[in-house]
Amino acid sequence: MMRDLSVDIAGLTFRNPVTTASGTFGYGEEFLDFLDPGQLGAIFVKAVTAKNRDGNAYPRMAETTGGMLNSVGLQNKGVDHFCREIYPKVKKFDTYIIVNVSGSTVEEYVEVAEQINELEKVPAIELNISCPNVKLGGMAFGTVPAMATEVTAAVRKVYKKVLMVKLSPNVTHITDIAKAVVEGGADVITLINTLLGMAIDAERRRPVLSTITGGLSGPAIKPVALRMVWQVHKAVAVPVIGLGGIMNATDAIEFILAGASAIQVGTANFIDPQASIKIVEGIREYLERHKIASIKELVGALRTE
Amino acid sequence: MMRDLSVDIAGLTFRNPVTTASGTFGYGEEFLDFLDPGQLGAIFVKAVTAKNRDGNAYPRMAETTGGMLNSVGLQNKGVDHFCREIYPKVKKFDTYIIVNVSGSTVEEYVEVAEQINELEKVPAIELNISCPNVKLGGMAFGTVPAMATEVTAAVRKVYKKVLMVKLSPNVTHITDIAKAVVEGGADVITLINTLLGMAIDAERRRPVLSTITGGLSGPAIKPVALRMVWQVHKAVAVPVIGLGGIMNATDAIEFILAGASAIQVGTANFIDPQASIKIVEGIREYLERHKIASIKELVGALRTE
Amino acid sequence: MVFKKNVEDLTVIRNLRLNQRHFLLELQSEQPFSLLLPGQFVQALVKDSPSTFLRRPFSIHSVDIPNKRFRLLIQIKGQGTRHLSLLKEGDKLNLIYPLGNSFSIPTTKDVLLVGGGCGVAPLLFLAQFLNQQKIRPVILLGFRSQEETFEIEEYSKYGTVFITTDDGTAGEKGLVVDHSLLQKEKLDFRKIYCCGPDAMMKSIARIARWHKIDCEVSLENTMACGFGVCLCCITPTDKGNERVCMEGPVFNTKRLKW
Amino acid sequence: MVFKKNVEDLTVIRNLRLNQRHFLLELQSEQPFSLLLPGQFVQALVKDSPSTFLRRPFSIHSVDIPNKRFRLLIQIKGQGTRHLSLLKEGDKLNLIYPLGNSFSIPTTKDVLLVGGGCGVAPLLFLAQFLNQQKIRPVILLGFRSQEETFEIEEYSKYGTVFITTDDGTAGEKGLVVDHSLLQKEKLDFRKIYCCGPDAMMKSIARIARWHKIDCEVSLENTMACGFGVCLCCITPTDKGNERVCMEGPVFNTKRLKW
Ligand SMILES: Cc1cc2nc3c(=O)[nH]c(=O)nc-3n(C[C@H](O)[C@H](O)[C@H](O)COP(=O)(O)OP(=O)(O)OC[C@H]3O[C@@H](n4cnc5c(N)ncnc54)[C@H](O)[C@@H]3O)c2cc1C
Ligand SMILES: Cc1cc2nc3c(=O)[nH]c(=O)nc-3n(C[C@H](O)[C@H](O)[C@H](O)COP(=O)(O)OP(=O)(O)OC[C@H]3O[C@@H](n4cnc5c(N)ncnc54)[C@H](O)[C@@H]3O)c2cc1C
Ligand SMILES: Cc1cc2nc3c(=O)[nH]c(=O)nc-3n(C[C@H](O)[C@H](O)[C@H](O)COP(=O)(O)O)c2cc1C
Ligand SMILES: Cc1cc2nc3c(=O)[nH]c(=O)nc-3n(C[C@H](O)[C@H](O)[C@H](O)COP(=O)(O)O)c2cc1C
Ligand code: FES
Ligand code: FES
Repeated sequence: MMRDLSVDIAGLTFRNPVTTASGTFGYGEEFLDFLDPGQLGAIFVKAVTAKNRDGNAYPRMAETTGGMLNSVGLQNKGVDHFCREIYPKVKKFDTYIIVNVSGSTVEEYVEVAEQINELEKVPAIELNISCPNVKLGGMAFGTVPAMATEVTAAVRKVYKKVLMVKLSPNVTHITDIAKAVVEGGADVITLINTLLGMAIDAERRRPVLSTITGGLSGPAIKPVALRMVWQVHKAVAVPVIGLGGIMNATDAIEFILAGASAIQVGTANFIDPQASIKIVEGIREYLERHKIASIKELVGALRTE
Repeated sequence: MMRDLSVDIAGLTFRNPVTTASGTFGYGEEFLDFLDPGQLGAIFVKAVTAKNRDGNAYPRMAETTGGMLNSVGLQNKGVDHFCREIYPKVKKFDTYIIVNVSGSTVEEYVEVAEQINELEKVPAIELNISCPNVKLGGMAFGTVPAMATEVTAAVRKVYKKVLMVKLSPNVTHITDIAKAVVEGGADVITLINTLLGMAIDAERRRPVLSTITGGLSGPAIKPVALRMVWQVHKAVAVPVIGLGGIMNATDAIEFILAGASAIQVGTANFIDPQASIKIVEGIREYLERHKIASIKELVGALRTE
Repeated sequence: MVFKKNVEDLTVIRNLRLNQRHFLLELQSEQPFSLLLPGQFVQALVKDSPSTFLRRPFSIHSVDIPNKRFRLLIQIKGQGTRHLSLLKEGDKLNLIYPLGNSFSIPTTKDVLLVGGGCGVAPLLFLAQFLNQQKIRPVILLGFRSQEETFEIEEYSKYGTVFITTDDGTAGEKGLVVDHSLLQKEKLDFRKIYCCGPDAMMKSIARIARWHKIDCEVSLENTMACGFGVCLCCITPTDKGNERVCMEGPVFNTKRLKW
Repeated sequence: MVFKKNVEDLTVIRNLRLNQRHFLLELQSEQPFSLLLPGQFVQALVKDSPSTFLRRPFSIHSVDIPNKRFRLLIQIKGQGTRHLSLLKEGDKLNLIYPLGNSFSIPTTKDVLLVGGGCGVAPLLFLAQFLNQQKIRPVILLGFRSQEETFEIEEYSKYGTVFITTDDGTAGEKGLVVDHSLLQKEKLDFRKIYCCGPDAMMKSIARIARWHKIDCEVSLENTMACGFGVCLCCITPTDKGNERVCMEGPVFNTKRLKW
């Protein structure tokens, strides 16, 4: 029997629920030696901001138990460069290209979203609201519900296609933020971004990262991510895309059971650049073994009675 | 040269900065085959509540990458039982016995603190404010600054010795909560308690824990814990006791550099019941190797210039 | 009973593969054992297995006190046991032991031991121990198939062995609870000791209750510490939630909420 | 340059311990190599090491193209390299390779190679490669002590070797930058290739600049991916922050902000 792996995400039909997380898949090109993007449900490309950003100073990475910290800091060449240089290449991939949009002010998010809106082959953007708000002194948009609503609504006005908003897990009540972005007009919620962490080199008595703190990713954070996907899935009506430490098909199934309509593979790409396509295969085997016709049956199907 | 490992915690002199985390060391007795409590700076015993609590249903544990989830749920026989049955045994240990005090209402915290205040050999309590407030529908005391201040102040009124407050990491701004408990009269801040997480058994399509979500501990959470200790140490003037994933002396030194005046060994006790005393030894070696006379010199001594 | 728990690096002196899923580890201690009792278990540290964070509990399968040796019988379930199956002669295995209570000494000679799956593990030690008390138990063991049976001769040294297999390739076909031994109107036993999957132990407990036979079971449970401090391994009993690793793993079924 | 990156399980055909801290891994591939160039590196997956989450980068030390083999020269630093040092003949090692750019082909025959510590690793492959271009370089290698020197004869096949040791037990005493070869008023080299600790490479770069000699260095860096997607491994250059794993690891020192 054929197993149906396709999922519907706010009107887009992904051929399977497996996508790749922003910042861990470059612009896709770097993976062409390893896989065919056409085998993935979608790819989420690296954050794009209004202007060129150099990112943070080196060192930007620290390994931790079951994970890593990064402080890349949105290094990218800006939205013009993306549209001119990157888009012509990535638009050829036989999968959805979704652009992760970042900024430091509402205006910047809007500016980038407006330009990406013009790109025919980009059916959706993912607003990354974990970035610091420079105007408000570094507070992140993703941690205050009213601000989350505001930035989402502002982008919603100019962006005509599918609007995804990616949440930060560094909050007391993730469901409040989720409801706030839905109120602002989000079609889809992605979670989680990285947990704020820190690493210290005891011998040198220094922080490992140039920025002292950074974002924690990898299997270490999976339990937190699963919990938030579960909470948000129950709290809002829009589809959820889940991620955080997914390394294999079993992890992916767990997120889907918790309520994710699709998943993203992040840090796992570094350890096995073919992780994402192996996960597609593993999900197919799971459906086979459990005699489930469609992956859609599993979304949020956790048995808690 | 003799290395001085002693630290001052709000007037108490711990013989070394290594203590054991509540809920991971029983009442100390279970460890007598493995170590001499007199070699530790202090021991923090399992949470005590006003009345007997059965805790949550089985299963209460799930292993995760570099950590574990638990949903023990404050199982204990209540404060009367503690004073009558446990205290006479633990008071003989040649170290500080610090009681972790939990509750569901302000009144319960106060009631337990009052009774523990009478125990001569207990020089301090650690208020565990990560518990749900039953009156306010399950919201935790540790997530709302005003509530954190309220419960701390109420206990402060009746508790005459050293008052430590243990913070939950599941908040947007840990420094706000830290300042709130200092305002309420905390002498010392302990952090972090467990991160809220979840585990799913993909084959059975069920949550692993009877309570669906539980508390994540172990090295997986160390980066988050270090970050919070660093933030809180900079934000408040009271001493900080740091914990979260400490497995060895290097981890302990990292917490001390980040600003912890003492540390607690938690989940590591399960994997190596002698972890705490090995950490004491390892800290001594570190001081030796780096020719540092006193561990006090290292508290918050992270070089960030 | 007072005995001291040790944390010790034992030396693997044999790793014998019994079949695809089971292996025997024979371990050498440096120091004489404090009292070891049947039903007690060890907590084994699995090194170099990234997905195995906590220790893994295994019953003591049989002992050789004079030579300071004991054996574990292990079924490969996941990463932890798979890693242990790769241990070689001379390797070290760090254990915390002995842990838990033990099977009680019976006041009768009419004793039945029932085991299924890796639940047979503690029964060999128990049978050895009963022999020392001049008791020769009847031993009923359940396996998947002829292929998966093991150590039948070993058990036969200490009692009369009956077996069942799921597929009937050895002994009676079916589950242990269906064995003809247990189908009689009146059973000849005054005490049953049982270890195996939960469902099996519950069935045996029901049969025992029906026949008014005293019954002890050794419970499995997910454990974080194994020595009583984490309170993760509880089971509801007539005294509330008790710790399987301390008040158990052996419980009289009268005391369980089954 | 176009080549395809592979993810492949290679077979360890030799693990030779050179001294306390260094070992050589000889690896067999199943498939013919796409182009391999000196300066390129691999990302090795360290299995069964709980504290090693990410892959570990190592330079290609020498190649045997016809036999589909190459070697890594590894210094034991932490858990990851310690685990790799335990690999045995027949074991598999999963690599992503080849990664990074390469040393450029020199336009002169007056070439100096300078290496220190495990920074000597890529220089053997480079020397082999230069020989194919009919260039016999001068090779200056720095070690801690006589005891820690290795493969001198190997390097000598491809060039004239000079060494320094920290303690003077072999070659000249001191650091490579202090070697008499580099103290002359006018140096005989038109191109220097250098690999080693940052401080050493910076000193060599300074000397090269002073003498107006073209100089290329192979940078070390903490890497998460190794193939250009994480942006963790950047170094500031005249073109902004560039990726050491893609635009590097080899950079002409003119381009670095040193
Ligand atoms: C007191 C006690 C004594 C035991 N004695 C033995 C023995 O003598 N021989 C033997 O082979 N096994 C014994 N076990 C079971 C053994 O501990 C588990 O099979 C083992 O921990 C599995 O580890 P793993 O890493 O291979 O599997 P994991 O990867 O941890 O798990 C694989 C599968 O087994 C399940 N599982 C894991 N641990 C347990 C557990 N403790 N109870 C029930 N299910 C579990 C998991 O849910 C999962 O589905 C005993 C358990 C206890 C509590
Ligand atoms: C392009 C490239 C090529 C390399 N080629 C070789 C080679 O041919 N042979 C060789 O022995 N080594 C080489 N290295 C260095 C090697 O990758 C590290 O020594 C190794 O990753 C250490 O792993 P570990 O788990 O043993 O140590 P860890 O436990 O990770 O670290 C031990 C110590 O080494 C430091 N360290 C770890 N990784 C690096 C790094 N990438 N750069 C600088 N310091 C680090 C840590 O800060 C720590 O102090 C190369 C590195 C790069 C980036
Ligand atoms: C090196 C690195 C760079 C990242 N860059 C971005 C980014 O540009 N935009 C974004 O929304 N998330 C970014 N993330 C976060 C990931 O997309 C993802 O949310 C996070 O890593 C958790 O998933 P994982 O554990 O599967 O990696 C980055 C993560 C890493 C490790
Ligand atoms: C099984 C278990 C039980 C716990 N019980 C308590 C408790 O009763 N009171 C409390 O304040 N913290 C309790 N904790 C939290 C620990 O004290 C500690 O804050 C947390 O585990 C993080 O530290 P670790 O990673 O070193 O374990 C418990 C943790 C575990 C794993
Ligand atoms: S396993 Fe910790 S109390 Fe039993
Ligand atoms: S290591 Fe990831 S970009 Fe270089």
